[in-house]
Parts: sequence; structure tokens; C-alpha cells
Amino acid sequence: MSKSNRPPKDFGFGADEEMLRDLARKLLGERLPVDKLRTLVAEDHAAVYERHERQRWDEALWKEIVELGWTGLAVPEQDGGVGFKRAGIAGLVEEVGRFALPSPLVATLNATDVLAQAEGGRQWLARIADGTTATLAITNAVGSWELGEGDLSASEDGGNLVLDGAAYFVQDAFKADVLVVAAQCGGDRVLCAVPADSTGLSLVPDRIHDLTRDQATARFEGVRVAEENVVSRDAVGALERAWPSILVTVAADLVGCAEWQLQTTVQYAKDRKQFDRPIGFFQAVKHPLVNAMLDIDRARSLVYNAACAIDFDDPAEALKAARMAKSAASDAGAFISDRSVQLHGGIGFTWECDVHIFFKRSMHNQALYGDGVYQRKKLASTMIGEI
Amino acid sequence: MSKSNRPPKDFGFGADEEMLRDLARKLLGERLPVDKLRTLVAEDHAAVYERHERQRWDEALWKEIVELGWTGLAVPEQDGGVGFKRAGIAGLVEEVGRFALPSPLVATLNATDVLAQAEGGRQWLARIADGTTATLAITNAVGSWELGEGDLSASEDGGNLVLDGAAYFVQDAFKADVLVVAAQCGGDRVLCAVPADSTGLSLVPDRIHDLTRDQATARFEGVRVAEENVVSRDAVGALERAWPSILVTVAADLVGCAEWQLQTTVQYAKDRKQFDRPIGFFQAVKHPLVNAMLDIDRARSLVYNAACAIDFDDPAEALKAARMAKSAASDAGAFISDRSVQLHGGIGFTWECDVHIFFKRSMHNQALYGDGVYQRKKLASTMIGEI
Amino acid sequence: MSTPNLTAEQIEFQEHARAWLAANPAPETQIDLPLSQLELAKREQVEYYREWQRSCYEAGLVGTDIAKEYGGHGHSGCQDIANREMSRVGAPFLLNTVGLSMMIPAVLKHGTEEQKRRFIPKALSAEEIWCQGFSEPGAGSDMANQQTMAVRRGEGWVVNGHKVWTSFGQFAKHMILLARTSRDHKYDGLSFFLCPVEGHAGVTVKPLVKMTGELGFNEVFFEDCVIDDSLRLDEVGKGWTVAMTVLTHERGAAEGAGGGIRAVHPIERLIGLAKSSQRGGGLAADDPVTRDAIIRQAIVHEGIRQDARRARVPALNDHPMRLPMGQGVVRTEFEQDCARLGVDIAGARSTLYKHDDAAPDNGYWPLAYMNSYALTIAGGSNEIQRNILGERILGMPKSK
Amino acid sequence: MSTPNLTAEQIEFQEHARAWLAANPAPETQIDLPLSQLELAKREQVEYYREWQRSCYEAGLVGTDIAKEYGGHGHSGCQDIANREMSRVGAPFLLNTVGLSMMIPAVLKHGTEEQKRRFIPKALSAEEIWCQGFSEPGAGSDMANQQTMAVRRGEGWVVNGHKVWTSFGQFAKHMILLARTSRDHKYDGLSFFLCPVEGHAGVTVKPLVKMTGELGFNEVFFEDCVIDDSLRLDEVGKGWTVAMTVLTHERGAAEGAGGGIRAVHPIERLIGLAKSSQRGGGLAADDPVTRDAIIRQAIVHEGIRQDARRARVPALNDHPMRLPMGQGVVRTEFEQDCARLGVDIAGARSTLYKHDDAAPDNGYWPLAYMNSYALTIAGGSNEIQRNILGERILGMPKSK
Repeated sequence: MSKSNRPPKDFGFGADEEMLRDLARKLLGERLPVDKLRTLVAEDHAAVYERHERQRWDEALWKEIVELGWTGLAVPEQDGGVGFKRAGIAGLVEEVGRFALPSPLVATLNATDVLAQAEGGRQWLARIADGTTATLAITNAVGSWELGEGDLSASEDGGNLVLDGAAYFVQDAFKADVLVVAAQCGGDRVLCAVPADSTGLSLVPDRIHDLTRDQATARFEGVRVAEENVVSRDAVGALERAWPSILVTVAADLVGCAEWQLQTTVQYAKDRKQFDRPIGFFQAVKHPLVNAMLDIDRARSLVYNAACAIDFDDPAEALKAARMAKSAASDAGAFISDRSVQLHGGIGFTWECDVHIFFKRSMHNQALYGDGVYQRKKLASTMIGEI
Repeated sequence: MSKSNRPPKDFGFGADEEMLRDLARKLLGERLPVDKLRTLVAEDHAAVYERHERQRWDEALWKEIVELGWTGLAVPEQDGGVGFKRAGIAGLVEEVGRFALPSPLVATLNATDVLAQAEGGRQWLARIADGTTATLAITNAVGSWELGEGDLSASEDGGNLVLDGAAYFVQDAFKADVLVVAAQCGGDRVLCAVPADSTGLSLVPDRIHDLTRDQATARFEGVRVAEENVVSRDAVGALERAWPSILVTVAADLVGCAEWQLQTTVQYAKDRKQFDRPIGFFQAVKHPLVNAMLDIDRARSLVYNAACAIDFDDPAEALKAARMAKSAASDAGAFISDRSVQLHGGIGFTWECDVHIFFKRSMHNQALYGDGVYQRKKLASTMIGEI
Repeated sequence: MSTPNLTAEQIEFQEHARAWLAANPAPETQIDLPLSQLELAKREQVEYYREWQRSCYEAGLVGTDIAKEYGGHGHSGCQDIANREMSRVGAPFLLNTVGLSMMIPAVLKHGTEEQKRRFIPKALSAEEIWCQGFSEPGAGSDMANQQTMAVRRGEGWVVNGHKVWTSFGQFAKHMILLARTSRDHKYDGLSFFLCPVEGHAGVTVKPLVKMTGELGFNEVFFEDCVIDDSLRLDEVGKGWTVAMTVLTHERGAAEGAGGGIRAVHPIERLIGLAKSSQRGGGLAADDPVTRDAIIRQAIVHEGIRQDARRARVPALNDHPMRLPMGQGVVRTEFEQDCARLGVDIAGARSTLYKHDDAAPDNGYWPLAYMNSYALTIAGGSNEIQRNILGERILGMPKSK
Repeated sequence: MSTPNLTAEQIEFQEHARAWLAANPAPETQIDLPLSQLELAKREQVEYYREWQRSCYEAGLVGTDIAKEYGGHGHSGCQDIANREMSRVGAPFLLNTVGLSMMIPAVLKHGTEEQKRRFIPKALSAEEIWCQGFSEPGAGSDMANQQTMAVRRGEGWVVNGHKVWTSFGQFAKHMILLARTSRDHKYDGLSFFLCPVEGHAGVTVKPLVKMTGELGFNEVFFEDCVIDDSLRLDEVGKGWTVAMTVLTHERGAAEGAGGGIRAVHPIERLIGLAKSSQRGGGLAADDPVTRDAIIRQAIVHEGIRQDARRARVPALNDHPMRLPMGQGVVRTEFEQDCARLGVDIAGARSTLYKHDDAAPDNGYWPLAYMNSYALTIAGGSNEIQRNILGERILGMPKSK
């Protein structure tokens, strides 16, 4: 990837990025239209919420995705990946959100971004480029996103480390081959890559609303980590450097999801008649949808701005831009989620209507790594100054 | 005034209170319809904002009001006043706000409430009951409402005090016979009643937006205060006890003003045609006005609740209720002010349309003694706990 | 809790209610009880609540102000007291809410003597559960757009059509049914029936799955269902008038009436959540933006209480229906906003469903948030409610 | 400020612009300059800004990309650079904004060669000020509802009617005038004229007083005003088409174009205010709720910049007009929301008018707040803009 001094006007979203995005849109449009999605994840409410059966995803589609090389997009070229621009990855993830794709792609991208910032992450990056899936296990029991917090401790044992404790809110844990874990080791925070089948590691499924992912608590009881899998002795630094990318990826998913919600609700407003008119005639329907459009536009523009800032290696600017993008995307997602149910009226409240699938994916992503209020609090510290 | 153990369901708003309110509505309706108000305060924009001529008020009407005894309503019976219920005073002040009456009534009520809490305020209360007007001079140069802050100091000189410094944002100062002043005197904060014509006291007019009041900086240069006019050695205590009443009075003015704005805008929405329909047909007009109505209703109900809590001598509950009322009234006032201009369209933006008179009175009152955010911060400290 | 100016009868009743409730707490149970009435899904839950309502009824806390000849207790002005006392102790909700707050007011106002004697007592005791049949799949917010037809045949009527959003439908003995008896008039073509449901030929109840994956609402299909004419309420063509009686009462009657989960003070609940949630390295309860949001809701909550209080003071109401009619929008959006705020405060933990042990308040917040859309949609969406308020209260021209 | 991928011509121009602006700062003056263009009220203010625009024009910073035969400088893609550089140094605003951003685009697209040569050069130099005549007292948000009539008479037209909201009217040489030439068609009955104003018989300009007590807008009355047919722009009946050209340009052109007071970064200004304001015993800048509100605006502000950036990347726009058309609502409400936030932060000091010494930022906030309604009302209120967005971009049915 070539880097110049100045971020380009077009966010660096050029022909390659457009081609990947369009390919993704076409592939997902064919393989995961909303009726297939519904069959896949929401055929039987009792299976999910009462019998707590593992949520389903299309593993055949995932194999194709791996073959297309999407898992390696964020892996630097020198580590065997594509080293794709974040702007291009954002374009891809927007489509993933638009189709609410159940997959470990976002989790793997997030973990890749952290490994790429870890001094010892190269071997795992190469495996990810080959299709290994990964996820982050860095969150404590109350769901704090503060980078120094966690409920995992590591102790030295010869050349190895031994992990005890738990990491919570691990995204798509059951789809991941390896967990990227932060643990307290004396005065250090270490970052480890822990294969999902390690002895002493157990995944306890969370019962969650979102139908398009899984989430788990990862429990560690004397899990031994070989020296080569201790990828960094400065986990906080690696996470900090990766954080803009992580936020932008989740924000892009939110934006794509929100655009689906907008378009679907607009279509409903054109089709559905009440009082002898399509309900889109009424300003109480039309104006909120226009407001949602403007909010989504803002979030989308801020996502590409942040992606571009990451590509052009301006860490302070990138974190600021990414927090703005996540704040705008969380708020836009919350607003269109609300309106998508309300304006669909009675049917929007039912299981048979697809809006709830996107509503729940959005609600999950709104909270993930901090909502708008959280991001703005952090932004205020840098933009206005500490209190 | 009889007090029972429990606040009454009807807020104590009985026949007497209704009679006074209806009388006020009738009197002001006859004597200060909006076209007269406009002539009185807004005939010539240059006189107000360029030549800075003193704003006008109807002194003949004021004399009538004094004769009707409104200045003495908040003065306890034992001090020669009426000792009217706060619920009744709130009803009256709602009408004052509804007609945007330019007068020292609110300032006098606020000052009365403080004097009634001062151990040495009785002689001044008696004078107020007889028609003397008063105002509070308790605010510092940056407009802080914190009770312990101020830019006035007092020094002992024999039995007298000598005041130096200034008090800012003094409401209707040019209509007041006496200023009720808080000053730092060594370790104490003293409360003094300072006649407006005292030697060394000068009033410097503020240039303000609101056309229905005046505001001034009161400068004190060696102003001597006789011992009998040092009405309390615990100004903070007196102000604290009076604070619920002060907030409720301003909130009631806001509610009355907001109701005028609502009704006037509703009427305009019925009369004004666009696209061959009255604009009230459109939900972009109708729904915001409904929202304004619901907001005003909430503020109004909370005003009477707070007034009633004051009447029934529950200081903690009264302050909480009053802050809720002021928060709701400030926010309701801001919202209907915004919509009253926007929905009047082009004409609403002009001097010749009356909405700006109420817009500015409301904007002034929204800020006075703290806006919604401010009140909620204080409420959080008591309802959730200190941080 | 202030209860001034009570009559001797009321004071005595209040003492009785307090004593009875103290002596008769809701029975412990192993049943998985729902978070609200709307999530009732299992027969065992229904039986638990039926039993509770029956005992309250027998103790005089239900049907308190209804005449004795209709199974009530013949008091005056005591039902409010009963409701308040039940709410105060956090008693389970009363199961037969459609019967109590919709059917009974309608029958009292529009019904025959026979109808009153036949239906009211068993609704009070919860022996017969009622459901409501006003909403249709095609009608949406336009309640007058009923397509379910009732056609005269001999001494009775033949009903064909399809109702949706029918809470309690799967457990109901009867339905208050709004049906079209003439296509010539939109409003005057509607009639009102007290329609049998359970075991009645031609009526099929099919549970509907909500977005949360829970049951609670139903679809009800009518295929040549025959109703006797004695089950018609008020005259043919007066259905809209009866429906308005029902809905006015419903929107105004949200207060009191036993609390269950809702008896927990919603602001206390939010504060409790904030005190157990993390935000930005500290407690959410110490985050000033969260605090501001909670206090905003606290002010709305107090406003709802004080609006209800002011609604009963004629001197402080310029338009008699302004406060009562506004409450529907205010209360439903308050519930929604509170629930949404809870979701935000819960942060990562808002991702958890109710059966997850780590879900705060047993998963209440996201479920309450999603279920709140039933409140802002059903019975005429809040968009339509705002039209009605703008037109009926503020006198603006119709938007339809 | 990023300026990548410039052509050689653009790089050279940028250097020239920077050098000239550095060497030629806006002259110091004793005149009481207005807070924005909309408050221009005095001839001496006009002359100050006229002189500034003239010298910018002569330096090549105005009319940069316009062909030399029409008085421009014949560059390509350099006007944006000029605007950015002027904005960067906080140069005074350009006086003849109606001429530059409304008349010139319309004449370039719809005008005759003669019209281009006659009007464009003197508009660039600010020798001739232009005003806009689109709004009428009865028309409100329905701009097609023009009642001002232009009736054919011989070689010319006789105009009668009444325009409002005419900024610069009292100083203008000409007006872009939308008038009705036929009552038979609403849209096709409109025609567009380049109408003389100053000293022209039958035209009377009457300043209008704004709610702030300031001047800035005017009413313009036409009584048997005669216009030569050579002053008609495009064909008879094409007035609406021309007006759409003008308005599309106006809404999209808010960026750049010299800054004056607006060149101050609005978020920096808010932060500065918060750092000098008290709230609850501390600085407003330390109040987390105020901080959250400021950062909200900062995100909108950055969003506006990035929306403009993304609007120029076709691959990231599903509908080509969605971003450009949305900006009118977003930008005007951003200005309003920022100003209102400033009022709130200023607290008691927001009560002060601009001539009060204690008023923060010379009284900017409350005045900017009130004046912001000109933005959300004039030229089709934001309610109408939302209709247009919902209909033209999202394809929903017309609300009118």
C-alpha cells in the first residue's frame, strides 16, 4: 500500500476498493437475501431463546469467503496478507452489515488489527491470511472497554505462561480458531494468542438477543500458553494502536445495517396504505426517515474519514475520527432501529417481520466498544481537555 | 393559611386562588392585550436596541396592581400581608407570563420570599405589603447562581455596614424601591435591604434582549447600610430557604408565556394556508405543537406540585419539586419558543410579529436561576447521590 | 403516599386493604413468572395469576366500587385505594385486565341488565378471562377500518374475519369484538359484540411470536362463527361509540390496578442499574451524562403523577380532555425511553437475553425496550394519537 | 488543510493566493462591522466590504474560474482554492454573495451572450450588488406560489407585486426576480428576470426589521415597474427551471467563499465560550453534560466536512443527489443548534444584547440563535426541505 503525506480527497476509496465492495454486495445479495437469512437465523424462536441452541451460520458461504481472501485483508502484505486499505475494508464491512452476515469476519478483523500491532503476532497473522479465524477476549465481567481492565491473570511457568480467570463478552467465540487474550502478568499486561482447543479453556455461551452472532464467556483454568504465543508484553499499547481500526469496523457494520433498515422501512412506507394513502405520504413517517438518512450519511462519511486517517498513519487523528464515527454510527443505528419497528407498525413488532434481526444486530453493535455517550466522553478529554 | 399534615390533592388551589387567577386574567386581558403590549415595549426597535432608551411599562396599571394587593401576596399575614398560598401565587404569575407583563412583580415576589426567611426582614415585608417594590441583587459578574458567590463585600463601621463592589444581573432594578443584597462580611454572608436611592449606589443598565423587563448592574461605592437594614447574618440560609419559591415563580412565568406561544402558534396554523391547506394539516406542524402541549402540561403540573410542597412546609421535597418544575418549564419554554418562530415562518422572524416578545422573555427566564441542565445536575446530587 | 380527605367508608376500607394485603402476601412459586402481563405465555402462569385475582376479589380489592347486584362490593371511591395499596406492596398484576378495564366499563355504560349480571361477576373473579378484538392486519392505526364482517342471520350474526394483537386470546373465554355490520358507512357501519372464544365453533386462536421471541399476542380467525344477538352491546351501528368508551377508559386507566413487576419504581430501578454498571472506568451512576438522562426520566415520571393529579382539579384545566388524552403518548413513550436508557446504561450487558445469569435485572431492559413498541404501536400508533390530540384538543385540521 | 493532487496551475495559483492574502490583510476600520452578511445595515459597512471584494477580484481571488471574456480570470479548479485560502486567514466575507453564487451560475447556464458580458464583470468586482426576489408574503414555503405578475407590454414587461426577505435590497443595483407571467400554470407560468432596482421607476425598497431589532432584509414593492424583454433570463415560462438552478447552487455552495465572522471555527468558539463561562460553581467547560453537547456538535461539524468530501466520491454515493441535497437541512440546523448551545452555555450572560460590554463574544450567541431562523425558514423552510428529500431522494409520495 502506498502512503503519501496527505490523506486523499476520496478517502483512498479507489477502483480496487470499489471492486471488492461490489463483489461482496453481489455475493451476499445472491447467497444471503433476507429470506435466506431469516431461515438461517430466525426460523424457530424457541430454538434460540428457549432451547438455546447454538445459532446457525452458513459455513459453506464462509468457506467461499475465506477462499476470496477476506480474512487476510487486514493482514499486512509482509505477513502474507493483502494489506488492504481500511477504506476498502470499511466498504466490505458495510456490506456485511447490510446483509447482517453471521460470520466471524468482524471478530477476525478486530483480532487481526491487534495482532498486527503486537511485536510477536506475525506467525498468527500468516495463519489468519490462510483462513484461521480469531476473536478478541479482552473484556471484563461488567463489560468494561477500558483497556487496562480484565479478569484474567497470567503467571510465568518456565518459558510458558499459565492463564487463569475469564474473559467476557467474547464475540463469535464459537466460530473462532484462536482467542487473542489480554492478561495481567505481574506488572505487565501480556497479549496471548490462545487456540480455542487449548486444554483448560472452556467457552460458556452467553444467551444473547442478536441472532447473527454468538458471544461467550471464555473460562481459563490453568491454560498453558507457549512462549511463541505470547505475542506482546505490552497489550495495552497494542490494543490502543488497534483501537481506531476496531471502532471503525464495528461502525461500518452499523452503517450498513442502518442503511438496510432505512431502505426497508422506506419501501414499507411506499407500499403500506392507511387512510387510503401510502403511509410515506404522512410527514410523521417521511420526516423521521429523512432524519435517519441524514444521520446515516453522517456516520458513513465519518467512517471513511476515520478509515482514511488510519491508512495515513496519523494515530491521534485516527482515534479521534474513529470515536466520532462510532458515536455517529451508534446513534444513527439506534434511531433508525427505533423507527424501523415503530413505522412498520404492528407487523414490525412480530417475529415474522425481518426488522428485528437487524434491530438486534444494531443494538448489539451500538453497545460494543462503547456507545455514543462513551465515545463523546473520551473525545471531550482530548478536544476540550481533561476536567 | 391553614396547614394540614398532607398536601391536598388539588394542590390547595381552591376558590380564592381561582378567583385571583381569573381576576388577573381579566384585568390583564383588558389592560394589556397583545397589541397594547407591542405598543408599550416594541413600538420602536431602535429606541430599545440602538438608543438604549429605558424600556417602558405601564405604571398606571402597576398602581392598580399594587392597590389590588398583589405585592403583598407573599408577605405573611403577621407582617401585614396576605400570606397567600404559593399555589395561588403560581396561578397569578402564570397569567403574568401569559401576558408578558412588564412589571416588578416577579422581582418583588422573589425578594419578598428571601426577606420572609430573614430574621430581620419584617419591617421591609410590611412596606412591600404596602406597595414598595424590591428585587434581589445576589448574582456575580459571570451570572453564577451559587448562593455563596458574589462580588460584594461589607465592612463594619460602627453599627452600620459599608458595601463595596457590585451585584450583577439584577432583575427589574429600575423598577425597584429596594435591593435585597448579599455581601461577604468577614466570615459571614450578610443580607441587607438597600434602598435604591442610597448614596453611593448606582444602577448601570444592562442592554438586554428581553423587552418586558430591565436588568442592571448595581454598583456599590461605600454604601452605608443602617443596622436595621442588615436583615440577616445568614444570607445563604435565607436564600436557600427561599429558593424553592423563587424557582417556582420563574417557572410559572415560563409556563404562562409558553401557553401563549402555543395557543398563538396553533391559531396561526389554523389560519395560515400553504399548498391550499391550513398548515396545521401537516404533521410537521401539528405534531411538534402537540409535543409542546405535552411539555407545557408537565411543567405546569410540576409547578403546582412544587408550590403545594412549599405551602406544606416540606423543605427538601419543595426544593426537589421546584428544581423539577424549573427544569421542565425551561425546556418546555425553549421548545415552544423555537417552534413558535419556525412555524410562523417568515413573518415569525420579523419585529412586527409578536412572537419575538414572548420568545425573548422566555429565553431570559430559561436561563434565570439555572436552566434544565443545571437543575438536573443539582437534582442528581440529591436523588442519585454525590459523585 | 398521600390520602387526605377520606370518607369514613374509605378510611375503613383502606385499613381493611392494608391489613388483608399484609396478611395475604402473594404466594411463593417455582413458576417462571413473566416480566409483564404482555409476556404471559403458559397456562401455569395464568392459573397463578387467576388465583391471585380471585383472592383479591374475595377480599374486596377487585370490583370494590361495583354494585353488589353485579358481583361487586358496592363501595364508593374505594377502588383507587385498593389499587394504590396493591401497588404499594408490589402485588402481582391483576390477570383479567381487559375484562376489568375495558369490558366492564363498556357493559356498565352500554349493556343490558342481563349482560351486566351475566358477565361482570365472572370477570371480577377472573373465572372468565377476556380479550380484545379491535386490531386487524390491514387496519393498522386506522381502527375504524375494520374488515371483520358480522352478517345478520336469523336471531344471530355470522362473523368472518381476522383479528391480531389479541393479548390473552389463548386463555380467553370471551372477546370484546368490534366488527363491521355495514359497508355503507365507515364509522356507523360498526357494531360491538361480547363474543365467545374458548371452545366456540368458528373461532381459532393462533399465538403470535413477538420480536423478542416471546408469546403474548395472538391472531384470532373467525370462520362462520355464529353469535347470538343477545351478545350485541348497544345498538347496531353504535360499535364505534362503544369502542371509544373502552379506549378512553383504557388510556386513562393505566394507573394503579396492581403492579407486579411494574410496581417497582422505574426511576429507582434505573438508578439501581446505574449503580451496578460500569461506564468509562467508573460507575455509570457517577457519569454525569447518564445522571442527567436518569433525572430527565425522573422529571417525566413525576410529571405523569402530577398530570394525573392536576387532571382532577377543574380550575387548572382549560380543556377537560387535554390532560387525560395526552397521557397515552406520554406514558407509553416514558416506558420506552426508560427502557432504552436502561439498555444504554447496561452497555455490554444489554446484549444478554433474560435467561442469562449475567443479565442485569434478569434481562429486563432490552426486553422491556422491545416490548415497549407494543405500547407505542397498538391501539392506534402514537403518530395517530398525536393527530388526535392536535385535532381534538388543539383544534387543528385533520391530517387524514 | 489538505490539498493533494493539485495541477501545476493550481499549485501556482495557491502560492499566489497565499502570498497576496499575506501581503494584503483586510484593512483596519473604526466602522461597527456586522456579525454576518445578514446584518448589513449601513452604507459605510457596504462600502467597506465592496472595497474588499474589489481588491480580491483584482487579485484574482474572485471570478477565478470564470472565462476572461466575462471578466473572470480563466483558471480551472482554482476558485475552491481561493475560497479556502480566504477562509483560512479569516478574511472578511464577500459582499456580493447573491451575485456570485446565484446570479452568475444562472446567467452562465441560462443567459444570452449579451447578458453574460453585461452583468458578470460588475458582479465580480462588486460594483453592482445583486439581491434576490423569490419570496413573497403570501407564498411562504411554497415558492411556486408567486403572485408578483409580469405582463407583456410591447417590447417589455410591466411588473406589479411584492417581494419579502430581500437581503441586500437596500444596496442592490439589480434583482434576480421570479415573477408570474401566466395564471394558467403554476410552475410553467413563471419567468425569470434580471430586474433593475436602484433608481428604477416603480420599485420601492423598504427595510424590514428582524426579531432581533436589526435590519438586513427588505420588502420590495413593484408598481407598474417596466422591464425590457432583454432582461428576461431563458424563455418565458422557464422561470422555475432557472430558479432551481439558482437554489441548487445556493444550497450546495455554503462552503468556502470567504469567511468573516464565520471563518472562526464554530466548535473552537463554543469551547472558548465554555472555558469562560460558569456553571454550577465551576467552569462550563468542565461540566460533562455541556461537554457532551459540544462534542455532539463537533461530530456534526466534522460530519458536514466529510459529507462534502464523500459527495465527490461517486463510488460512495448510491444516489448522486442524496448528500448534496441533504446538506441544506444539516448545515442550517447545525448553525441553529450551535448557537442555541452557546446561549445555554452563556447562561445569565445570554440575556445581554450585542452592545453590552459584558456580553460574551460581543453578544454573538443569542443574536446568532435568533438569526439562525432565517436559515431554517427562508428559501423553503426545513419542513419543506424534508418533504423534498423524502420525495426526491427516498422516493416517498408527495405530502402536499
